[in-house]
This record gives sequence, structure tokens and C-alpha cells, in this order.
Amino acid sequence: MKYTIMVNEGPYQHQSSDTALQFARAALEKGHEIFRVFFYHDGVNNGTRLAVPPKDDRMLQKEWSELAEKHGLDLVICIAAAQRRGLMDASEAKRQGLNADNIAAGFRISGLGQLIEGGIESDRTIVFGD
Amino acid sequence: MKYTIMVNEGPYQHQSSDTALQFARAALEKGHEIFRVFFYHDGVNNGTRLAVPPKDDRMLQKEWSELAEKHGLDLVICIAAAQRRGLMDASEAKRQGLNADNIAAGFRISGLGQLIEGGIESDRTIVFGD
Amino acid sequence: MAMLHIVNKSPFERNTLKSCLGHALAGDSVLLIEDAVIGAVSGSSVVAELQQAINGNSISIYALGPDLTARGVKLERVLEGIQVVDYAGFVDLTVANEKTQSWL
Amino acid sequence: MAMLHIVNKSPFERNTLKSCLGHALAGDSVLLIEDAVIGAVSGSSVVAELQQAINGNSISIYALGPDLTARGVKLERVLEGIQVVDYAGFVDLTVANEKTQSWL
Amino acid sequence: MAKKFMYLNRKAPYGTVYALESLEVVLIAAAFEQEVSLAFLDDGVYQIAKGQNPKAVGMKNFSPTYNALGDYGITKLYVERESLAERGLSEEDLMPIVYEDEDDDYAEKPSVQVISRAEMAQIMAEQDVTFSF
Amino acid sequence: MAKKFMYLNRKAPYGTVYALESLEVVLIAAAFEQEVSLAFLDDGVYQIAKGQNPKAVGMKNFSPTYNALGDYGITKLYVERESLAERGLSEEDLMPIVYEDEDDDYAEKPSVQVISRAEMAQIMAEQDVTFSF
Repeated sequence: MKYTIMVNEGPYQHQSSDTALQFARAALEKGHEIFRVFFYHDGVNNGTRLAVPPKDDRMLQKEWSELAEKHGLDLVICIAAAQRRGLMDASEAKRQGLNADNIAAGFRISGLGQLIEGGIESDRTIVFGD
Repeated sequence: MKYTIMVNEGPYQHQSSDTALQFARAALEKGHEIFRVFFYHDGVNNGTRLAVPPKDDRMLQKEWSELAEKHGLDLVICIAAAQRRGLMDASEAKRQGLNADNIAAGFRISGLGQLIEGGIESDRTIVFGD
Repeated sequence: MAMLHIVNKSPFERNTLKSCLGHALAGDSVLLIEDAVIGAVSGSSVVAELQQAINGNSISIYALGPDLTARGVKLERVLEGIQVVDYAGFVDLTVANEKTQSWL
Repeated sequence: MAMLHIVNKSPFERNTLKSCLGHALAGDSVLLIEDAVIGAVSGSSVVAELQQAINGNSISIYALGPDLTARGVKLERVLEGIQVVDYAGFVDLTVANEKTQSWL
Repeated sequence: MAKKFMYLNRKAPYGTVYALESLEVVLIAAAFEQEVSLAFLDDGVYQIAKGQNPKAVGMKNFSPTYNALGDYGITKLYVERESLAERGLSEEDLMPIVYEDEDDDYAEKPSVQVISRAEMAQIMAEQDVTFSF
Repeated sequence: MAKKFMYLNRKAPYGTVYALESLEVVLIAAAFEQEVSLAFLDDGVYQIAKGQNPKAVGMKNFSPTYNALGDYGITKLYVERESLAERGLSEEDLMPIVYEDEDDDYAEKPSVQVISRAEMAQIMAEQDVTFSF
């Protein structure tokens, strides 16, 4: 099976990012393919590299980055949602005249068309949110 | 009257930041004092300077900065909540070995004691959240 | 020692209004803000609960006008007995009541 | 063409489980995850609704085990007729049903 | 083969961003050759309520955009009757959203269809992909 | 003069961060010379449920920290009976949180008090500041 996963909430505040991550791991372990993980709404905040959670807690942003590296996942952050909330990659920050960016390794910023494409190309589309 | 205002949610996703801002403006117009605005949970995300919302929409992060400058407001971001979520000032970023910070003008990062102090020192403490 | 209770979620979606009304005391005030204001529309399924609070339990109910207007609710559609206030009126309610409690 | 409905919020706090059960069809499955799992505890006030769905409307109800365990709910406390699955079982449910719908 | 995409809207506008950002997806979705429908149930019925004016809460009124959906070829807006009734609303409280039917000499037709819960359940069952917000 | 601070907990743990971050405030609050109490009602009663184990969801079990509250001088944890009953729970499902009463030869006493909704309403009315999460 080919999956697209949509994550609508940021890390920690709601469990949706955790559940999506556990679901993705379980699907990969069963040999399924993850076509794309699309981060929308506050979900874009999963893609920051500036988080430093307590040592005894999980670091969700990093877990996504590591899962992406291990399995070649496509982690896409919605550009419109990211701009509202202050999630920037280097080229977009430069274009906007901002002096810093905060995107984590393994994430890329792109448009909402990537979500629709995920829905078209995948056998299953699963939404995790509040 | 002396107020402390607590904001538990980030900008846009929930209306709580908008409502807190409108309440703060109305209180100031009536001649009341705002002792402190404390940003907790996802509320810390109100303090980013990297947001670029659409031109025809409000920019909440900047509205807080401007209100703070105009009225000398004390906008405090909880350090523990900020570290989980990737909101950093220059000194904390340096201490954590991060190569960027994203805090907006007028906000400062401090501890939860600032919230308790707000509750003690103020006549009224109002919480805005999800 | 009256309290201002603040409810911000739709009573059709969440249990906060019900929980709030279960704990508010006679003389307290309840202010509906944000999505909670849609509970103030006359003819809705929560009207009986609100009327019981107002008439039975001596609780004053307010709704934030800007939030009603945002959602297209004309003020004449607001249940009789509910008072509509603006942000300045919200501030006044926090002065008139010695403390506030938000039902999140 | 069966559907997997996913509910993630407590039925005591929100209306999502009720709304979901009002739209699920015979042969569909409903998976309770995250805070929704506390609705699966026997003796709770939503038991009748769940039993009606299972026995009256031929809907299969599942609950995510890791979320039950997180919240201290022992598996023997889960209402009879609700099947407990882990994350692998969650994936299997998305394979067995041709589509999913999340009730957020 | 085109897939059936449903956009499921259950939340009131302005209290959260979901209504606005759902609409942003719908506008993009129109560019893909798929069958698109929007479902408004529970508090979501308020997303297409008449007379929205969020100026005093400091927000943008995005509700006129629903009127433009017909131009994007999006003509199926399903509203649940039971959800309206529970909230003291009726069809007259909704915006009169229409589209021009190019297969019928561009006659103006209503995009909004008020249907029963049972009909909504059937329409949901026909979808391939449902995006929830 | 000391103020009465109440920490109002109405949400289940793990599904959202509020329970954990509420507890973090309470631990800091203990350092100030104020009267602190915690209220658990609605789904909040699950925050002090026995036997929590979130390992399989990938989270940290922070519930043992409630047992340490007595050492911080926080000894008033009010739980609403009606909220327990609605969820099929009873007092036996809660952690046996205790404190040592220094005014009574360090006798071990229960911190958790299961009370009625009407009693909870009275306690709420006595507070000066209520933090909600």
C-alpha cells in the first residue's frame, strides 16, 4: 500500500504528531510505502530545528528528520501555513528579507498541490489532527 | 486595575491570541495597567519574528510587538515551553549551540515564576486558550 | 465575591459550557466569547440550559458582540436575557467581578 | 467499500464520536485513538451508544492499545465487543478498509 | 481516473483557522482534474453563514470566496439539515452560493444542497479521499 | 497576604500537553508562599489515574511527579466525584497520593479529596486566581 499522511498540529501540544510518527513507523515496518507526509496548519511547526526539549523527553522534530533520512521520506511543509507561523527555509527567508531560517533537515517547503497529489497518487490518505 | 494576561495558544490556529490582544487594547484604552502578558504552551509561538502572513491578513506577532512598544508592555515567553517548540532568543540559541534565533522585538524569555508573580501582583488574571 | 466565567468553545462541539454552568453560583456571570457565542442563538438546542441558568440559578449570561457579528449572527437572533457586550464591556465585566475563571 | 472512521477526542469532551456514529454505515469500522480511548471504558456514560453501534448498526469498534495503556486503562476494563489493536493493527485496519475518514 | 475528494468542515469560522485554511486547499484542489465536494456539518455550517463580518475581531472576511467556487468548477456544497436545526438555523441563514451550468446554457444553479444526515452518510461513503480540518 | 491559587485540570493526559505543562507550573508555584490547590474534573481526573504507562506512545510517564507534590507542600488535590462516575471510574482508580503532616507528627495523610460537584463549585468560588490549561 502507498500512503500519504497529513499532520495538522504542531509537536507536543497535541498528540497528532506522535500518532502520525508511530503510524508511519508501523506502516514502514510492514513493508508499506509512504509517498509523502504533508504538514499543514500548526503541523508546520514539526519542521523546526530550533527545539531543545528536556533531555528525558522525546524530540519529535528530530524523530521526523531521522525517519525521513532512514527511509527516504518526503516531508513537505505547506508554504502558506509556514509563512503565517514563522517556519522558514534559507531561500524563502532570503526572499522575504529575513535574517534567519529555522527549518530542520529532511523537511522541504512547498505548495498545497503536493497534498492533492498525495491524495491522487496514494492508495490511502490518513489525516492526524486536533 | 492591574492585569496579568496568559495566552496558551499560538497565532492563527486558535483565536485566543486575537482575543487576548483585543482585550489588552480595550483594557489599556480604559486606563487600566497590564502588569504582564505571559505566553505559555503553544502561546510561545506568538513571539516569532519569522512570520510573513498574506498582505491582506493581520500579523499577530507584529501587533503584539507594536502594542508592547507603545505601552511598555512586558511580554514574557516561558522558557521551558519555548525550548520544546523552537522559540529562541540570541543568548539561549548560543547557549544551546544553535545557529539561529527567531524571537521578535518586545518579547523576552523567562521562567514560569513570572506567571506566578503576575498572579500575585495583579488584581485580575485572565487566561486565553483553546 | 462574584466570579466571571469565560467560555470560548461552541456548546455543540464541547462540554465546557455545560461544565461551567454546573459550577457557576448564583450572582456569577458567564461570558461567551469566540466560537461559544453560537450557543447564544435563539432556537438552538442549548437554549433551555441557558434559560435555566438565567431564570433558575440567577446567573447573568453575556455574549461578545464582535464574535457574534464575525459569525453572521444578527443581534436580534440572540436569546432574550443574554446581554451583548463589546471588548470594553468585557473589560468592565472583569472589573465588576472580583475574579475570572476560563473554561478551556 | 467499507470505511475506517478515526476518532481521537474524548466523547465526554467533544461531539466527534457522536457525530461519527451518526454517519458510520453497517460494515464500517471506528477506531478510537488518543484521548478517544477513554470512551471505551466499561461503565462509562457512552457505553450505550457504543453498544448500539456494535449490536444495532453492525459497526466494528476498535481502540488503540498503546493509548489505553498510557492513560492507565487496563485492557480488562475495555467494554466487551471493542477490539484492542496496536499501531500495526491500526495499519492493518487502513488496509482492510478501502478508505479512512478522520473526525477532527 | 478521477478520484472523489471530500473536504470535511465541522468547525465554526474565526474561532480557529481551519475554515480558512480548508478553503485555501479547496482553491488549489480545483486545478487538479478530480471530483471535489465540500461537506458542512456540525459547527461547520457556520462557515457559509450569511452576513459574516469579522472586522471587529481584527480578521479578514474570507466568506465571499465561497461565492467564487463555482468559477473554479466546484459546485457541490453539501450542508446537513440536522446540524442547522440543532443550532437554530435554516437554509435562509446560508449564503446563496450559485454556479453557472455550462451544460445548461450557463443557467444559474444553487451550489448549496441541504441534505439529511442519512444522505450525508451516503455521500461520505462514496468518497475516495476525505480531508478533515 | 497569601493568595489562593487554583490549577484547573479538565483534560486527559498525553492527548495534549496541558496536563504535563500544568504540572510544571505547579512545581514552580510551590516556591512562592501562596495557597495552592489542584482541581481535577471532567477528563482531568485521568491525570492522576493509577497505572499510567505511555511508553508505547513514545512519551514520558510524568504521573509519579504527583506523588512528590506533598514534599513541595502541595497537599490539596480535589477530584470531582461526578466526573469519575461519568467515566466509569471510582476513587480506587486514582493514585494514592499522600503527604506527611508536619503539624501532626508527620502522619501520612491523603492529598486526594474526592468531592461533589457542588463542593467543587464552592472551592472554586473561594479562589483568588485560577489558572486553566
